[in-house]
Amino acid sequence: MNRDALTRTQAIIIVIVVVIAVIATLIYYAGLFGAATTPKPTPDYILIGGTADLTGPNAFVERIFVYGWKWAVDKINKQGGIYVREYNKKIPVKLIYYDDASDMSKAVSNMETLILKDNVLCMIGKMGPLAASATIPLAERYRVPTFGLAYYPDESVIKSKYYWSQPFESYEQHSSVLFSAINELKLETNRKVAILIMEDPLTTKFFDYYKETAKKYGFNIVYMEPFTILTSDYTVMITKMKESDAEVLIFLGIAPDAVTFWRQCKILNYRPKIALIVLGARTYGWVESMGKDGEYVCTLDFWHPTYPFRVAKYHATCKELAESWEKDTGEKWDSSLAEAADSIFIFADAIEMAGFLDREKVNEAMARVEGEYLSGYLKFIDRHLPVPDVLMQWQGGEKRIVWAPRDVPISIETPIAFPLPPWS
Amino acid sequence: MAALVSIQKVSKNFGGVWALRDVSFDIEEGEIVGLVGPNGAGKTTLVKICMNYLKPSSGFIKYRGLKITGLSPHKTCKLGISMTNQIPKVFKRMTCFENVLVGCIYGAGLKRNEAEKEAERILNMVSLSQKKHTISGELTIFEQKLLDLAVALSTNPKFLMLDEPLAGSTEKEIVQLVSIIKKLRDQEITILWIEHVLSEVVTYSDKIVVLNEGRKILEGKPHEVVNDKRFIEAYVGEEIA
Amino acid sequence: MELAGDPMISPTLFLQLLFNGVLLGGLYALLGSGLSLCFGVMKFFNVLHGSLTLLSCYFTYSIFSLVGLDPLLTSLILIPAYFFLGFFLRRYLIGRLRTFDDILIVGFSLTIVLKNIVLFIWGARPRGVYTSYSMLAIGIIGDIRVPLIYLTCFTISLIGLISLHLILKKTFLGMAIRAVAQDPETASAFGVNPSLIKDLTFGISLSFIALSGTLMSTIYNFDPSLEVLFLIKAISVVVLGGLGSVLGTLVGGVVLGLAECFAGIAGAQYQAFVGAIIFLIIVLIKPKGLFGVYAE
Amino acid sequence: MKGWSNLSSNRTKLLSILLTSCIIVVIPWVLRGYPTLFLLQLAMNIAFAQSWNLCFSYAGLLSLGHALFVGIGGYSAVAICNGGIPIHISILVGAFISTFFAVVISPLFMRLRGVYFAIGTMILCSSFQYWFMHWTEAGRALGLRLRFYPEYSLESCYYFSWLVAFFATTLSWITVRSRLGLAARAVRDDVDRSEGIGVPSLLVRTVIFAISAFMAGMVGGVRVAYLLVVDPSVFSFELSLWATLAVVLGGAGTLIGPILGGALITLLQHVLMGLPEISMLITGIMLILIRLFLPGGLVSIIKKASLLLGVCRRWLLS
Repeated sequence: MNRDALTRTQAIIIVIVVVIAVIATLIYYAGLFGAATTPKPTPDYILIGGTADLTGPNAFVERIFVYGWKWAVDKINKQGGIYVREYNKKIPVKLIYYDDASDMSKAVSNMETLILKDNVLCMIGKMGPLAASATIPLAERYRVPTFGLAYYPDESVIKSKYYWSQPFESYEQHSSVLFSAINELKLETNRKVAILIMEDPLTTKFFDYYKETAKKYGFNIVYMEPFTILTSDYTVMITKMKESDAEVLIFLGIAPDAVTFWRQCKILNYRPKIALIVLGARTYGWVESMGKDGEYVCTLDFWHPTYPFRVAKYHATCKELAESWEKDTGEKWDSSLAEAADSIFIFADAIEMAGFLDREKVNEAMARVEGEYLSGYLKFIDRHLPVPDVLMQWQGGEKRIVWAPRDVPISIETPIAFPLPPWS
Repeated sequence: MAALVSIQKVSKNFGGVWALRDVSFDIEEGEIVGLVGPNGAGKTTLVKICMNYLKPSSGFIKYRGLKITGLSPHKTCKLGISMTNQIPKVFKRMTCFENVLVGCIYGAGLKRNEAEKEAERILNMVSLSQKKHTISGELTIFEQKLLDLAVALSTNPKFLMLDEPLAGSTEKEIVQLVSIIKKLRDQEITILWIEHVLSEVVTYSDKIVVLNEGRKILEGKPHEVVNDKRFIEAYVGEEIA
Repeated sequence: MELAGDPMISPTLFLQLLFNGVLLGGLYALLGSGLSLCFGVMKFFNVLHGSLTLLSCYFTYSIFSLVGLDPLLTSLILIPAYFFLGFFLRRYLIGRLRTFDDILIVGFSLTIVLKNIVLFIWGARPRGVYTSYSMLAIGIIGDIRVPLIYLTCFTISLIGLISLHLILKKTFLGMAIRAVAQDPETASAFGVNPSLIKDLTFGISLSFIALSGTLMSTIYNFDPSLEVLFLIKAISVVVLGGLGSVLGTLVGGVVLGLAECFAGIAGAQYQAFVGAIIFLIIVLIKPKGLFGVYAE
Repeated sequence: MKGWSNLSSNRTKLLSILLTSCIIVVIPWVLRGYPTLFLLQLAMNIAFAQSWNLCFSYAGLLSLGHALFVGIGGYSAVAICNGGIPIHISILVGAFISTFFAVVISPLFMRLRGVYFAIGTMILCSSFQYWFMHWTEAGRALGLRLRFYPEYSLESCYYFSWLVAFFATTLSWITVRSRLGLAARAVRDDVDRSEGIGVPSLLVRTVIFAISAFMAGMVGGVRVAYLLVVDPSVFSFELSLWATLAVVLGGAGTLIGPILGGALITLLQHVLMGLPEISMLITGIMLILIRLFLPGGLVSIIKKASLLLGVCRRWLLS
């Protein structure tokens, strides 16, 4: 033994000290968390937990989401909060949200922390593209009503008990808008369609849906390819589209890709009669990146500040939401705002209908929620809230509605510009 | 009896420049052979070829009658061949003891406890036992040199190549190193002693080989070599240049 | 997909791809040259490469949208600015890091910080620089059309690379850099201060980053998550072309550009993948052959 | 390790390990909920950091694509478990598959030295990410989901991950103290010299790499058991990066370093959760500051503390 070795007494002293320290810590934490798990007599807040990508690849969209949540929470709190029958009074809402950087393991960690540490009543989040796989089991396990994002219909959402999909498009309606618009507006094309779809968990199903809807509406898909996000050269694809003489173009991809693609279309002088760029041209970044060349490109969206819908109870209107966003950030409106605000309003209604701050009861009440929200008249179908897409077109640097399905009660003021004029 | 090491027509070409050209000589068991020559004569290249760090462009090396060229260095080492380096190469983030221990375990193939005893013995021999637990990167250059020698010895070599052990040492240090080399001779380790400085090599070696510009120009008893005209030319020529 | 049309490619498409590949390659070469210089001379693997390129894109964007200055002119401001940034960064931060651990941890931490600073200042929205000539194309030989912006970027890249080559070969500074790359100790014996040379080299390396960032911003949309992509592309170029020479970098860039363009024939989803595959093949076949230093 | 040797004798070392194990076993029963979650993540980080540490600190292999083995372990575990094999065995088999993979790529990758090895592994890992994104059998971008796993609970995952963390630490400890560890350190310091004294350097590095891959594979399996799903983002560069940061901040080249570093990283993530917009910014700045003002890693604090303890002890004895 070397001379530095501890004697038995010292070892015992150290062990005793450590044990005492550990026990003290245990008692402290047990007290802390024990207290947190027992329901308080009158809670100060109704806690809603959220997880969003604030620093990762989807940060752009999800930061808008967070703004929408906050805006809706503000609106509710301005009216004193949500009326809860259990306590016979209005209780304000508090939103706690964490950053997940679109990383699945972080999103799960965030949600579990929200449940276990913050003891939230319900959860909300876009959950990245992996809503279906990682977060549903979590919601089920802890029996927490959770509002995620999924195209209708998503099998795993339908099968779940606590997971609900936020207002979002349905695959079928989404993939049929352009075709039915062309048919209804009687636009002359050769009915040859070229489709490019990015590889992404949410969008892969579109291959099948586009095939189906094209057939149904009498279109002929002459070219269809998947591509990877951040592709730098589209020459082969564009040339093949040109060679197959497709007059209808559908491009489903995020902004950087859409911009690169559309620029190369011009360079290679490919001009379809009508072009639908689904995600990439949805935001106002499109005109900034494309200038005049982005004009007359169509895109899909399910909300517009001119929508006549409102949430009367909390005095929330579409116009107000868009204006508030534009004032606070200096950026143009985005439909994600409505999506996010609606989710909070729907939660609020479910909580009010439940009358108790109890996860089970709120979850039961969710199914009964129906009514007018910012993105329209919403009602759960198979745990989804499908909202209809309308066709919009970039005209004069603004996004204008040019066609809407019959069941969407909005007036269309702008006629569609067709066909696309030749490249300037 | 055949020579312990036999170097046969070894040539080495580095991108068009001949570092070695048809060098052949033998080393008998128990001998100390001095390998001398001016800078850039190809001495270190020859050692590296013996150790199989480098592949010769042509020719080969026999050890105890076996051709060893083409083996990997660690297999060469297992045969009983070892070397020291001109700039000491030790494992800088390990203690001196560990440095030597690696060689004892892997080079000499000893069991752990035997290896530890052997490592102690070797460190004692190079008088580094005081620094046993020092991280070797913190040693002085001379101590690193000693440690490098100890590491080379730890593999229990039969044939040891010393690459300029005395270069850059003070006189006192030279005395210490030479005494170690004498001890090695007493242990019947065959030594190939490469040196730029002559006096010690000439004193202690049994044979001297002179390289110049990649060619062997002389081989023979130390005193014959030193007085040879070609040898003087090679060295004097260098001094003039 | 079964609908992808016939797998044969027409001569027009082939030539078009060839043009695009080579032009894109020039830009990639410029992106890689900064890393190559840094790596070759300082033996320093600059993990900040991607973030700094991205930052340069954002600076170009801001100057363009606030002042309306042409992005190509912006580079004239950014190049000296980045040079000094690099000089001082190396002198006061990176040059002080001794161990490999330090460089690694500080480098990667800085990438995290830079990315979040970008997020903080510019937000997460994808940005793009749209100029009046962004989408012009010149038609040559039949249906083949060459984008003007690609051509401009390629020309500027080429000028940049040639001037780098000249700096390295003809000037005293270049000789000093090459000497330091080979053997810092010997260089210092000849009166060259290796530390200063390294500071300067890092500055030059960063000014090439500035230039490539500016050019990138005119072609692509960018958002804060693009830094890793830039870094990986630069690494691919460097490894493909080797550290040996400016010419090597150019070759590496062109190989990568061509590979990306032609991979589209096999299917669009392979494009991002192909650089990595080529990289791995080269690394596995010739691990040493492609890695030289600024020697000769 | 060194920091511990003068802190405690073998007996106290054993005692403290026993005590820690007891506390770890008891915690989910005493503190339900959040602390369990926190410690679960901590254990996973420790295990992965240990795996990386073994590679980097003891064999000089700077792998920036270590998530590769986590991914392979995870995907294999899911695939095997979905075939009807119990999860425990699946994780083990998955780990063996990633070991096997490490052995296969070793002869090619061990030729790369220093930074080249780092770049090579980094690019290999990202090509795997692309590959799995497009591999239909592996569920493309959606990844694979664990279909059959009835005994799932937070507690079981907690014990799983601590088991792996303990296993990784013990395995590292055994490896480092063995003759293999000695040889690996020699190879790390000087490949040529170690060859010259009889160390088969390629073999040594391959074995260390394989052991490290085994640990990482286990981490992958446990990760799947916890998340119930594995997708191509498991190969992301960030995952490898966190291991690097954890080890270097904790103190590379020690066994306690990765434990401290893993704890620090987990703590940072959880403490800064409340500032979602700037949490990563603060994390980055914190990492730089820690590095600049505590160059030896967190271990150096322990060393200082142990010195202090030594002084106290001497004072008590006199």
